[in-house]
Amino acid sequence: MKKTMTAALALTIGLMAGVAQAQTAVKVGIAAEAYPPFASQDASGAWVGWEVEMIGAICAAAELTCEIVPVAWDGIIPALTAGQIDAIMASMSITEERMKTIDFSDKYYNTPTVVVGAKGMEMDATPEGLTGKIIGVQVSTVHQAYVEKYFAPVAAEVKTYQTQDEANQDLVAGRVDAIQADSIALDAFLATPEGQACCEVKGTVADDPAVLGLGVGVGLRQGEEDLKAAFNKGIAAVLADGTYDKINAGYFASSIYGN
Amino acid sequence: MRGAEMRDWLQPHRIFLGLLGLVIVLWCATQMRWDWLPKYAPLMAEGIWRTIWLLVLSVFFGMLLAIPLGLAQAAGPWYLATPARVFCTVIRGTPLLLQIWLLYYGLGSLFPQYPWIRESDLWPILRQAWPYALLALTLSYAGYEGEVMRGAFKSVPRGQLEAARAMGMPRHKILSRIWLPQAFRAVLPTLGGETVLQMKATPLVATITVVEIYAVASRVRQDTFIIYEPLLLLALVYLCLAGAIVFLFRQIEARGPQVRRPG
Amino acid sequence: MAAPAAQHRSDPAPEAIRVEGLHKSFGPHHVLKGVDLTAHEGDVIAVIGGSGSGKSTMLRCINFLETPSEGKIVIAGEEVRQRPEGGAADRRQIERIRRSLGMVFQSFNLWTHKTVLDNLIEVPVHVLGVPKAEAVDRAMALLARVGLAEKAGAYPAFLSGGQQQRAAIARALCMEPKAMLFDEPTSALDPELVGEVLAVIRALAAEGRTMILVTHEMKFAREVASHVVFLANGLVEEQGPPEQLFGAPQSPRLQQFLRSVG
Amino acid sequence: MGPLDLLALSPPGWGATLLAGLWNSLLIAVGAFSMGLVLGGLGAWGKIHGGPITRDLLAMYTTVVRAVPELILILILYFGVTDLVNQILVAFGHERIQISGVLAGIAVLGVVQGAYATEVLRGALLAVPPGQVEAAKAMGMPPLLMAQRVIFPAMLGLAMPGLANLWLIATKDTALLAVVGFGELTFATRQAASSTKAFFTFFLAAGVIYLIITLLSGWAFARIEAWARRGEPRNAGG
Repeated sequence: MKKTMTAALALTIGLMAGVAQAQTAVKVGIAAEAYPPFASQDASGAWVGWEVEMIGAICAAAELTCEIVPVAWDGIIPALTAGQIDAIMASMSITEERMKTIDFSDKYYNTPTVVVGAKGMEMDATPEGLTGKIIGVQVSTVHQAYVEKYFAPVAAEVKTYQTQDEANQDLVAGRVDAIQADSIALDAFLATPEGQACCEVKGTVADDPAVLGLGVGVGLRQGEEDLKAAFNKGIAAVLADGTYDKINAGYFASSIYGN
Repeated sequence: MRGAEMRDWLQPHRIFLGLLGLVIVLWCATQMRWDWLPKYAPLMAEGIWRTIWLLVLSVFFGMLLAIPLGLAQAAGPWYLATPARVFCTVIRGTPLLLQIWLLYYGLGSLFPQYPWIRESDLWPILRQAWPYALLALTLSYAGYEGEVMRGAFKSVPRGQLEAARAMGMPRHKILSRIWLPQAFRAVLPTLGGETVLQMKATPLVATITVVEIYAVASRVRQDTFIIYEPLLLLALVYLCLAGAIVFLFRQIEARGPQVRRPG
Repeated sequence: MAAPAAQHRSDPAPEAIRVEGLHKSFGPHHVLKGVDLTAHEGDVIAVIGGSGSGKSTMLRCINFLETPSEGKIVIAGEEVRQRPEGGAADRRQIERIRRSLGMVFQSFNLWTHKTVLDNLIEVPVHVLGVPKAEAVDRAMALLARVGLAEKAGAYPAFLSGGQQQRAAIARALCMEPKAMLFDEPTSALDPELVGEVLAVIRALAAEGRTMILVTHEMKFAREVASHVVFLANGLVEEQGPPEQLFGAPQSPRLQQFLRSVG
Repeated sequence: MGPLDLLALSPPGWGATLLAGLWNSLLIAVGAFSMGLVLGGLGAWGKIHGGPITRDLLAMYTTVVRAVPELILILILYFGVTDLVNQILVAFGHERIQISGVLAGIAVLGVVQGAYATEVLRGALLAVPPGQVEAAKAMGMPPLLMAQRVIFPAMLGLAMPGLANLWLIATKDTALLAVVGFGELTFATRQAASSTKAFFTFFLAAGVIYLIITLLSGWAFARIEAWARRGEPRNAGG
């Protein structure tokens, strides 16, 4: 069932774009890392996942020809401002801090933030519960900002990772006691054999929109209003015509659009 | 003499280039964003310190390993020479980044599977990143310097060793009194350059969560979205470190017994 | 002080090489202080003098391997044009003139990455445009003449010094030069190898080739030269036919020099 | 899945992805090495024959590039140069251009290689015995022909060990592009390893691939050096 939708969409989008109108292909940057179920590479090297499909659907609805460009997360905003890519669709939360540098479209999903820790270790998702613990978090994410603000003063150490996958890996390896991230991404991790064996959700963190942002949007260069309008139109269209729900159903039990 | 040297160096175009450089520095200082500097200065100092001790320790331990590796290849029996050679070839033939990841993610992810390791006293150390970083850097330095030491041991004239043997010196004495000091003197000029290369390899350990100076600069870049300023400052820091290493090795070289040069 | 630079031969053979008022300084070091020298066609001129007398420098100035500081070089009636600040003004002219002067170096200077035969045909084929087969034929004939036919395919480093110098002479001859310049061709050789090289040069002299020979071999100079020039302190101290110079040296410097080498 | 299944050429094996990464790595290594040779040739020429300003600028280039970690140069050049090119293009009213990862990788590593190649080639150029050049001059060879027929072949043997080293650095430095998310061999390896959690299998496989490249190129360079030094009795065997 996933075949109809994914089917190496990532590759073909790029190819079709080349045929259709090569000059105006919008380069959509995704984080070059495994971030299931949103984006990851399959064994053939093609990018697949919820977000990859959503890029295809939104671009189609916005009548944009898009090409997926993997960029290191670490340098994804510089890559956007330097013009190596034209848009970021890499589960990037809309925050005020980022708004100083780049612009965002409307949100296309929003999920709660959770803390996952080793089984058999006493903790919850509060500063008290994480006192004296080693916490792993992906660098330059809203989660890093949140951890720095609420947990860093009491935690034993905060370790930052270039990719979420590395943080997960170190939780399995016992090098960190807990990680904080997006609930969906961590659910996917907990569904794997390693995740199942080692860890469990310890709780949802108290919301702080100023830090955790207003959901995930398309990151754009400031001042490119036309592109922003096009993406907004595309997002609205996929939500309206049921494409969003169809893609969503391939991955999740309920909609992750949030409220 | 000194005045003449000074004049030789200070040619008109150099003054011009110097002024141009000054203008660029001033432009960078005034036109670029440095407001983040006070906030991150303590972190950066910590990062520089971590870079330095990683470098010093890995060079020290790497050299300790390189001596037997070089000796085994230069004069050892085949059952020592071959593994030493294979080790050097493998280290020199694969990217350090890959070696670091293999140790940290490969080896490191094996340990926690054994509960007795997890419960041992070593675990608090093994769960950290720096031992893997230090190990990878040490092995890398040992691999490259083992090759250099092999050449150095071979470069010591046979006659000198024969003379020592003829005088009835025991083998370990020949090694420690004649062979090793000579080989060391032969590699000293190379060693400075090799250590600069080693310094240039240290930022790779940032990819396994060791927070040295490169990682601090990356953090600044990620927190503030300022791209060039942290990188430029970083380049400057490494330039200074390289200069310090070259200077230090010159001092060491100047201290040892000198080959008398004419004039 | 010097013997009069009298015309040493009365027959009007055309001029091959003329050096006039040649000066050469290396930094503060004034090596040549106004040397005059003329070689007519068929002349074999031996240049002798103590080390540091400037004899090699003089020879190297003739084909502009060294840039004269001052003075005039005329090859076969054609003056080498110079820039006011020194150096050849016309690259093509100096290249053409160099091709007409076969130079043999003290250290042979065979190209180490080419076989003996390739050394010989390199310039004829790649600069002069001689068809390769023709160049090879001529080169093989020359190698046979210097007794190296069987070494044609060898690399220079596998040859003895004497063999290398003979190959270098053959390489210079391959250009069919109008004159030959020998820069101490036997100084780098072991004593037992000197003879074979001198034999080749002697044969060339015998066939009437124009040559200027800078040498330490006084006996040889006396035997083959038609004219001997003694350089001292960057000046021609004395010159004349060999019998005169070696038999009845005039200047005290030459007398002392001959005593010291004799 | 066993290690061999994971490395199979068709999905679910990751072999094809690794090979594609290898292809990118080699492409960049060859490109960067070639660019380094060109820059190094010019740099060596400039350092020996250039005027005082050229020499000082070249000294700055080689000093800075050889003292700053490649990773940082890559980041500066990767972001900075693209940005600069685009700003210039936009300033002159052109469209932004996209610089492909391969091109950027080649440019970045090429600049780094150029600095090292400058020193290697300068050393080789200075080590060419002056007599070899004089003989060519004395026979009236024009400069270009002399460079091509005498100086270059004489340099080749001398420069070979240094160049072989540079080539190995080029192949290994491509791994640094993994940090900016470029899909070369090390990056592909990490993707495969993190997706399958088979860290050992993939890192060892990549290690073996790099090692094979190293050994093969070591052999090839030794052959070239032996050929370049065929005129020297000692090195005829390579």
